[in-house]
Amino acid sequence: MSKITLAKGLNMGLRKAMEDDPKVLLMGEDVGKLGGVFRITDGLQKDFGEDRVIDSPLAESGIVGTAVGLALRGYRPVVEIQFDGFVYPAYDQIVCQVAKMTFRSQGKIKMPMVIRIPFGGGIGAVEHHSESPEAQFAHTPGLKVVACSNPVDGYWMIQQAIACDDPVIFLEPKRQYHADKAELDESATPAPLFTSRVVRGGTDVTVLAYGPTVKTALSAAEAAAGEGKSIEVIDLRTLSPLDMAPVYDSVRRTGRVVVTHEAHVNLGMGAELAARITENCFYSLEAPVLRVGAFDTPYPPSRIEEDYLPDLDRVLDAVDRSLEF
Amino acid sequence: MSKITLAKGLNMGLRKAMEDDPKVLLMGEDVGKLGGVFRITDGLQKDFGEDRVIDSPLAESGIVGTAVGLALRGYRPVVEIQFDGFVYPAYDQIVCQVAKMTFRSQGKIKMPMVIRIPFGGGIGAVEHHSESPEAQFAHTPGLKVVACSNPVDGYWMIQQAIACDDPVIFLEPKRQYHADKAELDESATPAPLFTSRVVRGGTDVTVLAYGPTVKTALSAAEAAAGEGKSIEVIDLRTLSPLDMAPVYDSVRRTGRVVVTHEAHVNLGMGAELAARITENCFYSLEAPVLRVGAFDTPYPPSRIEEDYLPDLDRVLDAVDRSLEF
Amino acid sequence: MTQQQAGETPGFGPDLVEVFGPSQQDGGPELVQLLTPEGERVHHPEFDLDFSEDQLRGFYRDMVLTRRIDTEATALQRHGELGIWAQLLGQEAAQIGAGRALRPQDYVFPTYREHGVAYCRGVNPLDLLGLFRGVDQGSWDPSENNFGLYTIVIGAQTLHATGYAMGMQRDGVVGTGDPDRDAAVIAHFGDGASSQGDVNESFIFAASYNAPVVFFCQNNQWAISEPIERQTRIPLYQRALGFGFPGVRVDGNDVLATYAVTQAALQRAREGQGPTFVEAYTYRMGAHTTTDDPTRYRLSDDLERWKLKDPIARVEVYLRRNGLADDDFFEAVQQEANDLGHTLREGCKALPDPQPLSIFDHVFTEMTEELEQQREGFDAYLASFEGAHR
Amino acid sequence: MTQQQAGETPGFGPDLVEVFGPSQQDGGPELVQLLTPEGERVHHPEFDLDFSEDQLRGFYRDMVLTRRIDTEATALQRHGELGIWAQLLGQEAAQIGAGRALRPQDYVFPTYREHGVAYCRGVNPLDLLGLFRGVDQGSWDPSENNFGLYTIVIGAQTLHATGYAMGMQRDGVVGTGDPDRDAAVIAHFGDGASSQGDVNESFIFAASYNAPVVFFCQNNQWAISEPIERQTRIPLYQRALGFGFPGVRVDGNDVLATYAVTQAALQRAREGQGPTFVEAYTYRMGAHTTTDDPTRYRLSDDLERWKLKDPIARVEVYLRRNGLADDDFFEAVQQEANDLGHTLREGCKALPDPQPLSIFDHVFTEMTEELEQQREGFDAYLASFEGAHR
Ligand SMILES: Cc1ncc(C[n+]2csc(CCOP(=O)(O)OP(=O)(O)O)c2C)c(N)n1
Ligand SMILES: Cc1ncc(C[n+]2csc(CCOP(=O)(O)OP(=O)(O)O)c2C)c(N)n1
Ligand SMILES: [Mg+2]
Ligand SMILES: [Mg+2]
Repeated sequence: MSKITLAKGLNMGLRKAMEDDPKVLLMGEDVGKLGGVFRITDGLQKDFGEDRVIDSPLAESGIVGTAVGLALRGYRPVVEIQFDGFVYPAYDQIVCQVAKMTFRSQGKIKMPMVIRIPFGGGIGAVEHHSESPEAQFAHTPGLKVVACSNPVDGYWMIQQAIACDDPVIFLEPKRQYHADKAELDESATPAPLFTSRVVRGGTDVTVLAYGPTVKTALSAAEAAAGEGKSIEVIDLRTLSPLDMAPVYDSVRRTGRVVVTHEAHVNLGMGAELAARITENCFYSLEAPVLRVGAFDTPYPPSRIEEDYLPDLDRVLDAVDRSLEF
Repeated sequence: MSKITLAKGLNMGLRKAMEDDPKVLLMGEDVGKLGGVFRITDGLQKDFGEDRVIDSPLAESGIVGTAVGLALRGYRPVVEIQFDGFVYPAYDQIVCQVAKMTFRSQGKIKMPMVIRIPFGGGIGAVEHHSESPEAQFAHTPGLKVVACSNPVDGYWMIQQAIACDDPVIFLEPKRQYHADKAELDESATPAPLFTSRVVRGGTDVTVLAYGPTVKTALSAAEAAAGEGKSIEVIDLRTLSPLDMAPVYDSVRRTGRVVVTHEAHVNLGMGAELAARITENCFYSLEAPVLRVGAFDTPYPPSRIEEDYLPDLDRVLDAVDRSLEF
Repeated sequence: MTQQQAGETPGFGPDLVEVFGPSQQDGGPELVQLLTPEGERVHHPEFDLDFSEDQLRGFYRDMVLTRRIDTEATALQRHGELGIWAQLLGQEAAQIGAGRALRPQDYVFPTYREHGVAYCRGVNPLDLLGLFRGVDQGSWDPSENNFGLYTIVIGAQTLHATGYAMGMQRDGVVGTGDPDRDAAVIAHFGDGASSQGDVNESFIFAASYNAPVVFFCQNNQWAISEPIERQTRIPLYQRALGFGFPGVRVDGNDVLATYAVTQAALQRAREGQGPTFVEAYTYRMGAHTTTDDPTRYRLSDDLERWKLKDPIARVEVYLRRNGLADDDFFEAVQQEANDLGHTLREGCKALPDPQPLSIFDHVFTEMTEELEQQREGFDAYLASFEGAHR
Repeated sequence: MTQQQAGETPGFGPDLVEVFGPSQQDGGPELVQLLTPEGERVHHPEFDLDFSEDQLRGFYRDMVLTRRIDTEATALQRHGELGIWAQLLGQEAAQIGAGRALRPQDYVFPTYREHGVAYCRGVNPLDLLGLFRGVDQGSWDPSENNFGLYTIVIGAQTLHATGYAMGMQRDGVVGTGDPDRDAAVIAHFGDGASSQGDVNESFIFAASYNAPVVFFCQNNQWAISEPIERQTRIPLYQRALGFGFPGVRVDGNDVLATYAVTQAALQRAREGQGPTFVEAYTYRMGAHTTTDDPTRYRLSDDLERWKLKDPIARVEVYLRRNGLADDDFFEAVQQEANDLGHTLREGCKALPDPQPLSIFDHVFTEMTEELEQQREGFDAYLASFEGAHR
């Protein structure tokens, strides 16, 4: 067993998927010789060749659109969008083509494509490099949307996403790429892809998180424990479809929920979770579902991004507000 | 006073705005000689010339992107997107440029652009002609999003949107364009643009609607009245920012809310409304906010679109479910 | 004010606008033609071909049947059986010429107007009506005839075509020298579509990877109400020069020339020589769709002029003049067309509406639990009306 | 397998790929040059100009100061004062040549690397650092110097430029014959950007409306790790031919030629003759940004070869050889550069961080009630930590 970063887990997972299935291709800007600006595809072009790890012209719609064609021809393209904020030129192809092909063809066409997006902030970057576009994709029927939060999940989830016959938007918390290491047991059996996971048990308040905020939520739970508050943390992992069973189960026990994500609060995942939880656990709720996310403003200059993004204190503040209801 | 359709109201409103301000320009596909595929710009090129009513090359990103440039030069472009489903090629320009210019420039740049989008279904059209993309825009800070529901609002709201110094996504329920007529009093003083309106008073359940579903909600209220149920209907009119005061006021009286829109339920406006209402009226709610929208599937073939879209019966069903809580 | 000015600018060479305006009535000197509007066989230094009598009669039959599909569907729309129909009237030669140049292993990415190409690929014409009737979104299986689903978002399919062609390269079916193996892709699109970013990006990807794709543009002079001059100020086929691959303008109302040019372009692609742009210079004789009213934006003079270039009439003249077909032949084709019309009419009316619950099918390859629940809820809801008046 | 094959294909003319490969080391025969890398003044039949001594010394000074801004900012990044920096090393001539060709009434749409053009427009170099330090997203007022904000989404600004130029047409400041009135727009972008749909759409709109815009592409041979060959297989300036307006390749390391060509293109635009594409053939001597490591993807040989074409060195040689500047001049410029460096260094460190509550400012022209509430909530939240350890 080895200790790996999220970047390494993804890289190993991609390599494994390419070894297992010759139809798996990687495409994107700088994914080849450079190995991607985050080095997630490091070494793969060298080992699998230019036909399987494809440096593309600088055009996101072109990347996703040609990947659609490759998928129609029987390939399983894994597309890298260099940064979250650059997915939008490909938005039309994603929501009108990738998402709809299977439905349009009444199931005759499969669209096994993975669109990898490094997402979220906290790396001191300039505009467009710190966005959290997940809600827009989760709102789009026909797309599956998942977010990994740790090295081990990175390794397994990317392989599972590639094996999935539906298109998957695969969100990678870029701030975590090289942050923490974890032990990977390559012989383990991973949980199914579209499932959420209780990552810390607790009894007073349920905190829902995914991607970069899982770490924040866990730290918050740790801090709260010191003050005698018991927080249950769920790593959602899948954003569309949502896996609500463990959430409802938790909420029925705690009666209080805080959702935290880096996306804007307005119409973010928290809105949907709040609506579903309230509808399904109406009589269990002691407090309304509270949301902690980015403010409803564009991403600010990076020197104040930590004020903008949800952090441990803001999660704890929401936990306290929830407990006060 | 004359009786006009929504199409006519919009046409008259555009004409008035162009008369009032020579900086107002119209741009889009087929808006000139043809007067738009829905004839909303009928006669305007003839009267205002080709420099002010501009037939564009067939490229939505180009239309919105050049409109940004025109706005930077001091013009007030009003862009027509031919159908909702064709806004996505322009999505990048809208969310990364139009929405962010003012913030990026710390207020030095204004972006007084209106993006008109005929939206919603029910006209028996083929794929991509019946979409409801509002949630994606409302999720984007820096954009304002409004939806008109009737001829009189069409006349006033389009003028107000054009006069607004911020970018406005202006949603027009295409199914209503030529449906009902209403009396227009051009000397009246319209309500401010970013306000919601109670369009029918009631005491038992609040139904929130906008655009095409306002009519549905009113019919539902009428039908429910026959069964002794009193439904209050609010036409939201503005989707971002939301005008929550009349909503909260209503909910505190009724304790029950149903939201209906044609967009997918998952992460639709109903999710945000449910989250806000629950947080702000937690102790007033007798039932969870219920949502009636399109299913979370792509828009189906038009022969079954009426099954797919919310209708009077589904709204009433939700009202009953709400009352049963 | 927004008029372009022609003339020399020092250093930048001649302004090409007036030299090669895009709207010469006859397509200009660069137009490849093998059969004139008058039905006269002419020759071309590069693209000549010998056509067998069978081929020529076949083209005629194909075009007549295609036209019948089109007029029948138009009539069905008028009778309320279709929600809308995208007519191809006038574009039969462009589509049959292109469609017949394909080999089985080639793959087609159509727009929403490629009824003639669909016919050539063996798609059941009845299957084309479902989308326009609103009972499905294209019911044929793309892999059965290597004919993709109709694409409505303008230009999107040109990227799919390029990606598919890249897949062929990876499958080793390009440039092998084996004519039964070597394959290519054809991407159809319109003159209006040439302005979309996606289409231009597809040129870039195809050039960059030298993908075996033929970009087949039917320049029918109009994008709904907008004339070709709004999209380009030089002949459209020259667009390709900016991307480093050849472009050719062919008389799209001449089925022989369209066939010859398309098959040469496809062959070039199959042999591994990369993309080609073919501009089929033609005219949309009808409305954009059955909901359009072209009298609002174009002159009937234009239409009259193009009527003289009818793609079917010229082949008929040629066949008759050269004694390649007799009245029996023409009558037989006519009869076949009538039968086809009848079949379509009856078949269309019999197309069943989809079941409401089918809304939930095929959103994904397997239904998710979420959708299962929505489906169950809707099922129960529908059941609650059973017997009741809804 | 994805290699392009050269040669004749019947009917389609020669395959241009090997004839005009995009990567000739010297830019190929079409390169407009007025000053060789060796500092020799050469002449060009179309684009020659007489430069005054002041102009020549001015170019030198501009380039030296621009380079200093760049090296200083790079150093500031290394010292942790900037989050990132996009270096222009090697592209000084392309930027100064273009920047100096502008008139005050012209308008510039830059990328994120146009520090030299910004300098020419009179933007305070310190203002350029804010974005890279993360304290703002461009703090200059675009309307003050007709210099737009840096645009990071590749190619987006080319459409803004075209729209702005359309606005100039509507304002009647094109083709009036009044040199103080006639105006044009310049849109900067990179070789990589040329593949974006937006850029190609901007060509289409500019051609369609004959808008007064110069598309100024610095082909620095690289888009991060991707060589120009990935984006085009023919010389990039030829892209314009596909859209019906002229394209020129100029030696982007030659400030004289870049100036001459750009000013001719701008003049053409101002006179109402429409768009021009200028490819400034140059080389990114440094990394893509300070976070990039070019040794992973390119050979140092290349770099060495381009060092011999340094844009500043050749002007210095020319000035010295022709006695147009003496040691005093060069020392004075050096001193000025040092002072500028010092000012930048000190100024950068003194740039204040934005206030957290400024997050809510300028989302809209007036703060909405919604944002007002979020702001108040955040204000109260921040206040709750006052005195406390956060
Ligand atoms: C992205 C997009 N924008 C707008 C439309 C609406 N629309 C449908 S067909 C059409 C004109 C297309 O013209 P052209 O490409 O010349 O093809 P033709 O219809 O003439 O065959 C337009 C604007 C669309 N389908 N997709
Ligand atoms: C739409 C978009 N995609 C990706 C990026 C990331 N990115 C930033 S610069 C760059 C390369 C640009 O190359 P080029 O256009 O040649 O300009 P240069 O950096 O060489 O000046 C890329 C891929 C981006 N900024 N925008
Ligand atoms: Mg057309
Ligand atoms: Mg470059």
